[in-house]
Amino acid sequence: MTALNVQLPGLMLKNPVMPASGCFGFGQEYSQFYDLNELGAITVKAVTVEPRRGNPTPRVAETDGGMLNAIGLQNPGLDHIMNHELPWLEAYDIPVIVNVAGNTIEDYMAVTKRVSQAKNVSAVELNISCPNVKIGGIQFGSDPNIAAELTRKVVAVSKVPVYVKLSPNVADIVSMAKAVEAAGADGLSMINTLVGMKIDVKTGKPVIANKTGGLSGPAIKPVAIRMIYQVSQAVSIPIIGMGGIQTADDILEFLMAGASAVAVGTANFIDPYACPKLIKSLTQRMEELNICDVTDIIGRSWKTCNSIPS
Amino acid sequence: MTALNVQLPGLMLKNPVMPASGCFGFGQEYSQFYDLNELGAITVKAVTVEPRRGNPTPRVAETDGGMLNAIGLQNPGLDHIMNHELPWLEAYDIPVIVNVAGNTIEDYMAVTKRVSQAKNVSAVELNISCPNVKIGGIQFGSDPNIAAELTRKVVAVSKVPVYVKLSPNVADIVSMAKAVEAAGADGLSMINTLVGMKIDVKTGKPVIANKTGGLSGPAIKPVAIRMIYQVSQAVSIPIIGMGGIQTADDILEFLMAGASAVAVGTANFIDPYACPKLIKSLTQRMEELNICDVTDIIGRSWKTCNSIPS
Amino acid sequence: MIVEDMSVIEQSLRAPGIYEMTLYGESVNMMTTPGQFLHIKVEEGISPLLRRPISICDVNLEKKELSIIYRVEGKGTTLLSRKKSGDMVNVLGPLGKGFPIHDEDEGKTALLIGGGVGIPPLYYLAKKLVEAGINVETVLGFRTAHDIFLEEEFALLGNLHISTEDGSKGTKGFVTTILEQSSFRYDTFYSCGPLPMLRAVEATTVTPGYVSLEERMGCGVGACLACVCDTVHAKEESKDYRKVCSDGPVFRAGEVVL
Amino acid sequence: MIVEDMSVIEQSLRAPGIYEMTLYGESVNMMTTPGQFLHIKVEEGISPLLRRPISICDVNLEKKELSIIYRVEGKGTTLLSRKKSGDMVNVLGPLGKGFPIHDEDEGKTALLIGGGVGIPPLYYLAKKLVEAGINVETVLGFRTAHDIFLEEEFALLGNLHISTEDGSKGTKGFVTTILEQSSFRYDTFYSCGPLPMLRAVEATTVTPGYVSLEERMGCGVGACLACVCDTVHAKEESKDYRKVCSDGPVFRAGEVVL
Ligand SMILES: Cc1cc2nc3c(=O)[nH]c(=O)nc-3n(C[C@H](O)[C@H](O)[C@H](O)COP(=O)(O)OP(=O)(O)OC[C@H]3O[C@@H](n4cnc5c(N)ncnc54)[C@H](O)[C@@H]3O)c2cc1C
Ligand SMILES: Cc1cc2nc3c(=O)[nH]c(=O)nc-3n(C[C@H](O)[C@H](O)[C@H](O)COP(=O)(O)OP(=O)(O)OC[C@H]3O[C@@H](n4cnc5c(N)ncnc54)[C@H](O)[C@@H]3O)c2cc1C
Ligand SMILES: Cc1cc2nc3c(=O)[nH]c(=O)nc-3n(C[C@H](O)[C@H](O)[C@H](O)COP(=O)(O)O)c2cc1C
Ligand SMILES: Cc1cc2nc3c(=O)[nH]c(=O)nc-3n(C[C@H](O)[C@H](O)[C@H](O)COP(=O)(O)O)c2cc1C
Ligand code: FES
Ligand code: FES
Repeated sequence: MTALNVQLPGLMLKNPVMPASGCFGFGQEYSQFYDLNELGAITVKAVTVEPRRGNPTPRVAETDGGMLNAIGLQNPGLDHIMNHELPWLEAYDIPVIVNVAGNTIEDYMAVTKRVSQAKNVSAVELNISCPNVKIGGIQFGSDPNIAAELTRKVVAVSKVPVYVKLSPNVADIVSMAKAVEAAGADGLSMINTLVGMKIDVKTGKPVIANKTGGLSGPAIKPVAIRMIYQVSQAVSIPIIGMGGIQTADDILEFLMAGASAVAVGTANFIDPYACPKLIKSLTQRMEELNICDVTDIIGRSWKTCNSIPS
Repeated sequence: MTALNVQLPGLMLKNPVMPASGCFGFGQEYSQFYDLNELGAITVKAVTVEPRRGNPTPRVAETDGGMLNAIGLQNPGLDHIMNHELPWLEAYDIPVIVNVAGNTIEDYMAVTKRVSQAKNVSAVELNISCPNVKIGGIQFGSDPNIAAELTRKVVAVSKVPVYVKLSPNVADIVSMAKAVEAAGADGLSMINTLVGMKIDVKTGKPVIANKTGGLSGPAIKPVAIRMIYQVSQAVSIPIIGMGGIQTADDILEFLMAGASAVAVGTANFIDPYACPKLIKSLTQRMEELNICDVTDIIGRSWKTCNSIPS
Repeated sequence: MIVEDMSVIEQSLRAPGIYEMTLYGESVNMMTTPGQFLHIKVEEGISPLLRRPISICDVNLEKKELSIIYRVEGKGTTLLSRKKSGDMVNVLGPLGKGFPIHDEDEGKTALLIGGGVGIPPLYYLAKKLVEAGINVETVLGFRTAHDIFLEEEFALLGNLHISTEDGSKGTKGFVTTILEQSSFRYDTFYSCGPLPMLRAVEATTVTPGYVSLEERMGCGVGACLACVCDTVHAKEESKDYRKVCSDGPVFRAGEVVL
Repeated sequence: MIVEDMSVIEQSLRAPGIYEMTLYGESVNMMTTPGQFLHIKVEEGISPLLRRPISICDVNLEKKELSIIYRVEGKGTTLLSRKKSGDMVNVLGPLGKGFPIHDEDEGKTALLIGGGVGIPPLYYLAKKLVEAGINVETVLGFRTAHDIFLEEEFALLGNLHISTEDGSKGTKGFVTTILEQSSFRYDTFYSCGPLPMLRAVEATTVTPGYVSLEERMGCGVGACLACVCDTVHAKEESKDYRKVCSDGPVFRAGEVVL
């Protein structure tokens, strides 16, 4: 028997695979394709206090091995999400992680305070790394002191464990991670998108209306793996890993790098069945590689004692 | 007539295409395929004072849309390069840019002082961004003050213009660029590789012996374009752009982002004729798009006045 | 909507750069509403990474075949155009809300206005309208006479008016030139084409109608919010938007900002 | 060495997971030295991005054909194995320095020692040695009897000894088991196979010989320094290294650190 279950703060995951924030809406769309109960958990789109219109279109562009997006945290706002999206998810028996965003620390606190009281929210994920909004987001994600302050204040008002989602657009990801760990974060999510741009050579202008966008997809996987490898050795809180996951081998790579669970973003767009297919092929691949339990391989790339489980 | 020539400090380029440092040795290998005089310039492999053995193998790994390398600045050392590699290049009538690396500021100064006196060296490029060596390299590339100090001291001893090669592994590329500009840099090269990692799921270990490596190739192009777009608006020194160039359209994208010339790295490995082919197809593509002069489109993506040349 | 590997039955060039491809598969059963689209993964693997949205042009439910007509634009459509009979393409579909056909309109007249690669979805619509006993009057715009496709097919279904920008066939000008010159009688209009055309059509028409939009897409199913457009009532910081992929691509004229 | 789109003449399965492919092209003219390799771009575009090094197994100069034998390992070789007659693959080659054949050795004996997919380059070598009037004694190692390929071909050129790890054919064990058991008389040895095998071979053999190495490659032409190995005399901070792609893949036994 292959054991896929992983236990993280606030999250009893029957398997380590969940959709990544912003790539799965609030679940409704993909529930047309399969039973969301198959998922390890669900991370919903970023929630802000007020409704957000997001950025003008075009909001996405394709690049080699990746895509840029600048959605701009469009969401119907805290009230609507409390009254409609979260209750809709109550029909499912999976942990819900709410991705929280804002312009100020108070915004993050306000959203966290309320969503963490919703009966089916198991954890919040602080999006301190959105590259696509002018205020908030990225600043919180590149200064360890500000990130720590934000974390501390949010943790104080949260009823559920707090995961902090780190930005890869920094020189020193380890100090960011340590800062938020010291400030009380229960876990980390990494990585968010790399800031990128694409120019249309016919017009000479950026393809995305917001000009820059966040790069996701297979192209960024090596950066994600490297950062998780570094951070997992430096902190003792668990990491939800993401960035370019397309195959079961990718998941194993994230776990071996040091992640305790993974999130799947862009791959959902390519195949709406991406998550359940990955869960299935993960079991199969683990059997092939003689891995009995996902928890056996977390951090295997750097752990000195790597007895192959039998 | 399509004008491809570009004039940069120390560099009279008959076309804006040159091989990137480390991807073209010192020219000998590719001279078996074509006449190096076709190139706009040549950037040679990093030179250090002493010979360097570099890192253990495996030194390269493939990723989706990119590759990782951790060569580790292997090179035969300053003396050998002064006595053999540079004289060999005298047979060619193209500007030579020497990529300079070291562990200390003094190392950079020593190499620059000597190579800048070689009669065929037109410029030096300070590699303050090599992710694959333990000392030097990356630290110089992530602290604006140290980078500025290094630049200032090297400029003082250099007989030729000094280009500083920036690392993309920073939160704020613009302040790095401004710092080295203020310190006297004549130009910038960007970007070097992103730090990445790949794990072999069969062994659970990093594929590259050095564990982490530098990510190059098409995967990183959106990051390069974004950084050049940002930096070119903030500085007034020219930029040699690089990162994932594979096609003439890619070159146009770099120029429109704000680069004044481009360097081609990984693409040489895929096709040894990459540079001459790119130069040829650049002319063709410019004709199709009614661009008469490469200098007309530098920074077109952000320049407000973009009269299409006719 | 499902995901299916559909097999290419045939592919042919309809006009310079314009291809028609016939696909076979079980999901055709679900394709009864005109104006819906497919989200096509042109190649396995990462290049290109994303799916490409292409409208359904015609459906043969009995043969489980559908056809699409598309213009070669970039990487995805170039690779698509190289597919040969027997090859497979991975299709997610049918997606979106198509053109509504009102059965009570029997005997009335619909005006179809299409431009360029906005024309294909109007063909299945025209067939469905005729089936429902609705008269079809069609106005199609092309760049030149060379670019014309689906002419005979539309002509069989009702009056057909063609404009070309250079006047090499039909009326010289745009579809709106025809709309302005002629005084069509119609009860509903249906339009698909480039945005400037749709804007001009909304400005020229008076009766109720429907427009079909294009927008860059990620997921194609309403989850990523890449493809939104504002409703005409949207205010700053409001949530009053529509997703082209799942609320559209067809909207009531006047519902969304063009 | 040149870059050429070579056409696939045929492809066949030689053993489970082991394919033989015959390619046609002008560059075959240059392939007169055994032990050189090709650097193959399996697909256009970015996936996979890099070329794959594969040894030349046999050459027919008259027909301008060469053959390679390779094992399906990952993405590149999987895609290669799907090529059909008439398809093109882009080849950079011939690369590297091959096995030297000493004309003065006429009448002497060469011992060829190969393991797994290290065997293919030895076949063209064997043919060339026989042409030069040198006797060939061959020792080949496989995992099991199922994995054996090129057996008949080698048998035609001289004495052939086979080892399998499970003993399902020939000697049970490794090539070195055969080397230890038998007392071959030979003047030069040539070896290609996995590193542990080459190490064992170097330890077992006494006469001068040549070994062919594998290393991860970037450029394949000596420019990127991905594929270096140390010479046995290399000291810390020294520049005494060899590039497998351009100085090798064949080295004198004892020249480089295995
Ligand atoms: C609902 C819908 C229906 C469509 N129906 C048709 C049709 O029937 N026939 C037809 O020829 N074209 C149609 N299009 C346009 C078609 O999707 C694009 O031409 C195609 O995606 C271009 O892909 P490419 O790889 O060739 O071009 P590239 O420029 O290489 O594509 C790069 C990226 O931009 C996107 N993109 C480029 N142009 C468009 C566009 N006009 N709309 C949306 N995304 C775009 C691509 O999907 C891809 O993600 C439709 C678009 C939409 C949204
Ligand atoms: C000089 C030389 C000659 C070779 N000749 C043969 C031959 O005749 N027959 C044969 O079956 N194999 C041969 N190999 C090994 C062959 O190159 C690899 O099996 C192949 O590159 C694997 O590619 P992949 O995409 O299938 O595997 P992947 O694991 O997906 O490849 C990923 C990357 O690792 C590299 N890589 C993986 N394994 C090796 C390896 N063993 N050596 C070098 N690079 C590797 C690939 O080139 C690629 O860049 C040779 C290698 C070298 C260096
Ligand atoms: C369209 C899109 C929207 C996203 N929205 C959010 C978001 O609202 N909050 C967030 O924390 N991350 C967001 N992300 C980032 C993803 O959650 C994920 O970190 C990133 O895409 C890397 O994973 P991937 O390569 O699997 O897509 C978004 C990504 C995409 C592509
Ligand atoms: C194998 C390899 C070796 C490199 N060595 C150097 C080097 O010595 N000095 C340097 O400044 N950059 C070095 N680089 C970085 C390239 O010059 C270039 O900045 C980077 O690869 C991005 O361009 P590309 O995507 O076109 O390869 C190296 C890159 C590769 C792939
Ligand atoms: S394409 Fe994702 S919401 Fe429409
Ligand atoms: S592969 Fe580049 S030097 Fe050998």
